[in-house]
Amino acid sequence: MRRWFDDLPKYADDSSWWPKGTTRCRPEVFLFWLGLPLTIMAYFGVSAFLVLFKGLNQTNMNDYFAFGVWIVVDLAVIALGAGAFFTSFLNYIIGKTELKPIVNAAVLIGFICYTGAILMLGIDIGQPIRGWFGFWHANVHSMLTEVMFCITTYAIVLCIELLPSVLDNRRIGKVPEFGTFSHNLHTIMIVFAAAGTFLSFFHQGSLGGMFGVLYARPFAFRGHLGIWPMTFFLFVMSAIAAGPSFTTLIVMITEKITAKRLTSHKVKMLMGKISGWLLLVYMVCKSVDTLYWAFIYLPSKGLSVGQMYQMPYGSWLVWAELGLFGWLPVVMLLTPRVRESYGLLFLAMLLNCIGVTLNRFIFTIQSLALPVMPFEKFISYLPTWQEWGVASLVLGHGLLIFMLAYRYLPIFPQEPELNQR
Amino acid sequence: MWRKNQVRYGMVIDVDKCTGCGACAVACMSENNVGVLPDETDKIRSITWLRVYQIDNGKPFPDTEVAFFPRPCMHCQGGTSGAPGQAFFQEDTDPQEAHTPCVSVCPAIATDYDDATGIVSQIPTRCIGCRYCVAACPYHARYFNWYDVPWPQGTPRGLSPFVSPRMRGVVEKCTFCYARLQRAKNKAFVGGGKVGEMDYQTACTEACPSGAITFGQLQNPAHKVHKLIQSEFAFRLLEKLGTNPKVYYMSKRKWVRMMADNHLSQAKATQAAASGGHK
Amino acid sequence: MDWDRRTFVKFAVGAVIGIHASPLIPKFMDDTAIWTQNWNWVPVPEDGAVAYAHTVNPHTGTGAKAKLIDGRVEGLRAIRVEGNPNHPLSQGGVLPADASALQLLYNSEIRVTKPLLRNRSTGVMTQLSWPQALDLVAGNLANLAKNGQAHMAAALGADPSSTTGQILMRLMQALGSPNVAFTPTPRETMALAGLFMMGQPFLGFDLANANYIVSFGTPLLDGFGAPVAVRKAFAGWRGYPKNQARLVQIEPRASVTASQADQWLACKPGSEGLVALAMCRIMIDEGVYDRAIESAYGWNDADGLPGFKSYLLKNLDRAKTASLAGISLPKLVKMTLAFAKADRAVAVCGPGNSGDPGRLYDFMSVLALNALKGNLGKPGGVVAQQPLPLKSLGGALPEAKPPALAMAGRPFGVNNVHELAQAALAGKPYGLKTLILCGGNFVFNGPQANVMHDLARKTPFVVAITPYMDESAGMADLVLPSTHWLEGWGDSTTPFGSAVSCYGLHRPLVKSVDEAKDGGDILLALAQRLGGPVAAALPFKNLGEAMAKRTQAMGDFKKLAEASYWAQKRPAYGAMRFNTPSGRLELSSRVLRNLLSKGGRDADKTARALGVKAGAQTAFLPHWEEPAAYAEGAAYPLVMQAVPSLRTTWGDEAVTPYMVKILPDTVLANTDKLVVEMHPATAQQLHLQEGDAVLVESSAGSLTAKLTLYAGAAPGMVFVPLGLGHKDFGFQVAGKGMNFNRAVKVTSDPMSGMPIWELTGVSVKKVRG
Amino acid sequence: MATHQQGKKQRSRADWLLLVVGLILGSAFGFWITPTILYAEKPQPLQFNHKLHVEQVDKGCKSCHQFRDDGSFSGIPGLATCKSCHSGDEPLGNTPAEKEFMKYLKANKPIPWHVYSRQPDCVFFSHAAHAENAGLECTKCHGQHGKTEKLRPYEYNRLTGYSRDIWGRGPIGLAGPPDRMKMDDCAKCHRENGVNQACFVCHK
Repeated sequence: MRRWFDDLPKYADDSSWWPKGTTRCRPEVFLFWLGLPLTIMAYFGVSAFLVLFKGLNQTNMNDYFAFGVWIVVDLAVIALGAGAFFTSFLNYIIGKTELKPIVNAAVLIGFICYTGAILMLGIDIGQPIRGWFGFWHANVHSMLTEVMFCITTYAIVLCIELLPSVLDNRRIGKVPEFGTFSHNLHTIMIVFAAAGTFLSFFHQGSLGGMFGVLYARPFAFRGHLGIWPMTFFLFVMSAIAAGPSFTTLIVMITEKITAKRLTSHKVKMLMGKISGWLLLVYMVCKSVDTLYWAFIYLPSKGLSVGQMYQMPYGSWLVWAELGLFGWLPVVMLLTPRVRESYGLLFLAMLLNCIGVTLNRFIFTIQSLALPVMPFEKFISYLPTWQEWGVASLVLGHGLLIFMLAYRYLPIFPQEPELNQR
Repeated sequence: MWRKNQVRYGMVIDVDKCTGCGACAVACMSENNVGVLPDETDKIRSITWLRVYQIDNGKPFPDTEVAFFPRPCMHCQGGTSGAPGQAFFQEDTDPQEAHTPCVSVCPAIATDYDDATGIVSQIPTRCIGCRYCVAACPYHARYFNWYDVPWPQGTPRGLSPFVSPRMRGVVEKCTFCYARLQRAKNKAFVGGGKVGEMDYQTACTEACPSGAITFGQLQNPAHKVHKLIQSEFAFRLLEKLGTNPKVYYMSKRKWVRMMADNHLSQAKATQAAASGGHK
Repeated sequence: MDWDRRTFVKFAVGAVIGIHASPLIPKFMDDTAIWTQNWNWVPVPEDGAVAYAHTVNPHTGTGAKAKLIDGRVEGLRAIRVEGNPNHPLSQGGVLPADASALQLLYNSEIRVTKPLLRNRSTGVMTQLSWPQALDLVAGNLANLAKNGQAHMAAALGADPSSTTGQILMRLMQALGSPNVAFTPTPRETMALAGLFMMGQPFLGFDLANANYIVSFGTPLLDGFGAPVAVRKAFAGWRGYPKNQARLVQIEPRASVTASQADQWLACKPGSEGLVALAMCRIMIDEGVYDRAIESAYGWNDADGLPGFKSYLLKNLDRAKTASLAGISLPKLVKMTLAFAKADRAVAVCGPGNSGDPGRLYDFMSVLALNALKGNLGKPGGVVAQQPLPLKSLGGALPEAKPPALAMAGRPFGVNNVHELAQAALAGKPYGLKTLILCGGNFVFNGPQANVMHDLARKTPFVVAITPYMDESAGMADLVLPSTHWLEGWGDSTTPFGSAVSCYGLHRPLVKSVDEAKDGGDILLALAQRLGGPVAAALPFKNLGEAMAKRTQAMGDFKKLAEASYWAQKRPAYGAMRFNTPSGRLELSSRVLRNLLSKGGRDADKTARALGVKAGAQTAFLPHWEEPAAYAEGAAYPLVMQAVPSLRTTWGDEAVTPYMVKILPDTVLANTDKLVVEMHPATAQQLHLQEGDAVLVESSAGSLTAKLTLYAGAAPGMVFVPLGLGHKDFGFQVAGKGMNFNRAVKVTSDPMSGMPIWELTGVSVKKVRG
Repeated sequence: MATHQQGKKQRSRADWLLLVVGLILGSAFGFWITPTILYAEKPQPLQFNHKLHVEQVDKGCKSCHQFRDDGSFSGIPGLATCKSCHSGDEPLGNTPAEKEFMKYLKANKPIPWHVYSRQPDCVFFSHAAHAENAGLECTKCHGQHGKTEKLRPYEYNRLTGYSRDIWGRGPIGLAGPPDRMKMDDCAKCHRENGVNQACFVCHK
């Protein structure tokens, strides 16, 4: 006689949803691994509830550290997510079709980063329910306004850019309306790529601008080009330099975990090369900017570089940011032999990504840590577990979305031919 | 510095007269319904619109000496004076562009610069609590409500109806006791006449037992502050940053003056010392 | 048509579009936002008609102006305490304590609202009706009187010169108990010094008109007499480009006064009086003194006793004295000459930094210095106040028979609450059965709080008359709710050191909380219940009536109450009248000598009995007695002194939440830790570092605190903030820091017998925590 | 596959109607929630005839809604003002409302009126500036309130506690004063008349 659970495998069998010509792990294995992101999300859930219900006193932020780990993570993921707009920019607008195999992944990662960032920003403000005032009563002079508008609109663009991949799912694609719809989307994707490029350029910049305009914070302030401080351009450059690296990094990690080849090494090398050149340009500008700031601007305010770097935020940060995580990856990424080696390429890209993250950390935390008033004391800051919980959102929902997408959506067009035995 | 026929309220604080008793700070809090948390020793979360900083000359015994810096909101004007990136900063003749560090960054116009008074406002009910203004202010004059204020039973009876108590999650700061100007104006409307120098004085100015604080219109020759800011002993905090504050300080003590601006006002300090400052 | 999935999809899509076509979404967004702007747990103060009323804060002597709001629904309430510009002393200025008074008035978590009876064993409080409560106290007292034990009832009050204080005194005296004591103040020390040398009990310093001020260790700018008045004078001394007057501060620590002074002469702790004498010597040597003094009694040797001049010349070597006081002689000489040259110079003595009433001989030395300067009765000098025109509340009452606990064998009665407590605790000559605490919160304010605590614990029946559930109320068997000064009647008299006499008065401005009554009314009601001589001694319906009688000479009482003060128009300039036996200034006090040798006693013995080491030869002269703290021995190598601050306390009132809020972390560190100061070198010798948790221990008590190193602190000393460490007063004040008064050791001042605690010998050890 | 084919075959235009139906129901739902569910009603503690009173007094609205010497506005008068006419123990008229009122008067208990035009606490509205300085008519913002013979029930927003008169009675709240009194309306008038629009002019 049949027992009730004999049919379960049949129901659980989702192979008909897998991308064409690919194989995926068994459902129960997949479900097991889903536990990881879900646990993280639960941790986030608890933290977020506490913060929203009891208020920001659940964090270790204070009137001196107005911003904390959340803003650092926001800035970092948005910078790393820049791979999305820049790759699609190269792919659709410049017509570098060699990037086609990785553009979907780039968009997906971008989508993850931005949605995560927006969610966190919503929790970061003291009156989330009034958050929309920022749009309704917008102050055109504020860099933050620019950021809010661009990030939200770009997130929408990303959804649209992601839609084709969703519709191309084997089952969904069967619905004729959807099929035609996704085809049309593909044809007009260039428009969204353009829109995305435009928006991203501005909010990546505005994020830098946010700090560059703080003329009462000598550590962060930078001279202006037109209405934009130098940091505006530096942030754009560092973002597009790190974005592609991050995308490729994620792809490589996925390859290691799934034990499959998802994109050809050629594509990765190309991404690395692009990163490398962009990073070079950025590092040149950044170095010049730093020198000008240290030896011309600061003295004019009666300050010295020494005062700007106090423990625990000592001068080692400069060497780390500009040296180890700055010029070193430039050299590595621009050396063909490094790019050819899977491992070294991975390392170089990792350094690159750490570099940009470190840069965002320094601009957020250290700008605030330094007392400006002559008789103020220097204080440091450590996040609470609630803050880490909220910050871990990006990781949690990132993993979740990426796992589902990888399992069901044709993110990697090259996968079938690269993996047929 | 300050345009004629343009009202610019400002303050002069005589550091040599200040005895650090804190009457100004307390009067300010009772005027503006500031709350008290269970732990107020957590200074980086303690809301004191007018904070009295204590500084000392760092000399060994028996030459040690302390002085006090009462620090309200500076109601910065921004503008060109000494500000970096000239291109970006407009003349203070255009109110919209008066580049107050905090006002220019607020995404929701919860704080604005009133060209009719030169006062920087803060509207808690508009504030979304992003704290960007807190980050922008070099004087730490802006305070975020990290907690709901736990008013002890009965104490709300002692609150003033002229300043609205704040809720958790918003930023607040010194407003030069704006509610007093509102009431002074009302009186003028009904009783006729104008708002004179003495009709609008801040709570701290009134309270100070040694008369160290003077308040009035900086550009109005009839007002005391106008004369005081001409003195070679007058100076401002972090003048070099170009925030162009409306709160001035006075002291005959060179080390105090130098302390105020990262030791930049050397020239000014020595000059003043030459003309008979004490010590 | 058939109904399948897609039909419903269409329906759903339609519905969604439909909802968005309605105002639901935007309206909901707007309303939720508005909800956050009007959270019902954020108070909304009621608007109404604004009115102002003048009053005087009896604790600070500040002339205040209460800002009242008359709400249509909530009725009349006070929303602010501001300064009264007409008040002659405070001229519109206020102190933190004044500006934050409402926090004590309206905090129902700390106010006593009904008479409460406490069960000692369980600590449970039960409410009583007023008649019950009063009967309880009256019964207890009547019972004592019946058994001839009236003297075993003692009463401690805040201010003897207030009408309430007067009522308390008469009540106890009529009852037959000599044991009444009050919070000791420098006014008494000054009265003695003045009487002994000039026959003038009410002396003041004309600070406002002085242009050279030498302050002998008195916290002029941290709390002195009426602090606001001193600040007004100080403001006058300052100016640009040059100061109008020169202020010289002589004390061991770089205090606020020392820092704001034009010159700070750091001296050894307790040597201020010695410095005054050294200045006298220098003035004599240099011949820069007012020759008029040569006609004073005791300038030259008289009646076989050394005169002041010869005493100085013989016993006070300039160099030795200077080094003894730890001041460089040249600096001292330079300053003294400037002082002598200045046309309106004055030397100021007063309360110590620890809030003690000061040392008699130091006061006398400073007065002598002023006399040498020749500024007596001159503008900017030492002036005699016109005595307040206050009537007494009734005829003299018979002296209580048994010797008072406090004044065993004293030739002149002084008010020594500490001696009273210790005698009672020792049961010598007798113990107490009943203790009435009428304001003053002695269990916290001490002096030497732990002794007061023990007294309250050991005494069988303790009654506390107080507006707040304070430390004293916490020890009492019966707590009687009295009014806050904004709620009820009361008065205060001339603050210490004021050049003009000034009477302050406060009246009910807002409805008093629940059943609270004026302290005076409670005592009067008690008197009525006791009946007999007691009732006869206090024939008043209420405090207001008593005050009206007392102030008859000040004109219409209603007008007086509205004006809230009476003040002497201008300082009494002109040659000072000396009501001494010799009719002259007495540098060697005959008043004192007569008192000591009263009834054929050996003056010399008496003097020694009173703790005067110098002996009769000099006991009548201004001279210097070594502070007791020096003799504490090796066990207590350091000297502890308090740091007074208007942010922590002034008067006997508790620190308020706002005052706690503005304390810098050099006074109260995170979290709620008391911070004590020490010189870096001293700390090094003791192997202590910044931030260490330390135990400050004296032979009388101890406290724990966080250590901070301050270059401005005299080596060999430890400085402790005054007025913190309340056990009660609500979550905003309770448990903040520790009580200085729990570590001090109170001693009796040589000769005067006043309790003094300016300096205490202590040891400082590092502890965990 | 099969089902799909069928669906294709016999799919009629008819079920597009469902979309329309849904649309109508949806919006109906929305318009029902706001305002019906969102607002609640409270009766005033007792009735008051403005018309009648205005006829009795000579200075119009200002007879009872006065300015104080310090320029502040008394708003709703307290019992003291009422007493200036209702001095005796006997009612002046014979309306039930007045009998009710006499109770308050005898007990000297303030009447807990609900204020239709009460602005939130963060608003500083200066009657002096508008009525005295700018010389606006009371009706500009309060409409014909002074001519009413009875007090309509006080409607308030369940969520915000606001009087409905602030958001306006129109479902979408797009009307201007006196129907609506939101900040936009204040701002509009200030803009049109070139009055300072800085936040602190009207906020506290």
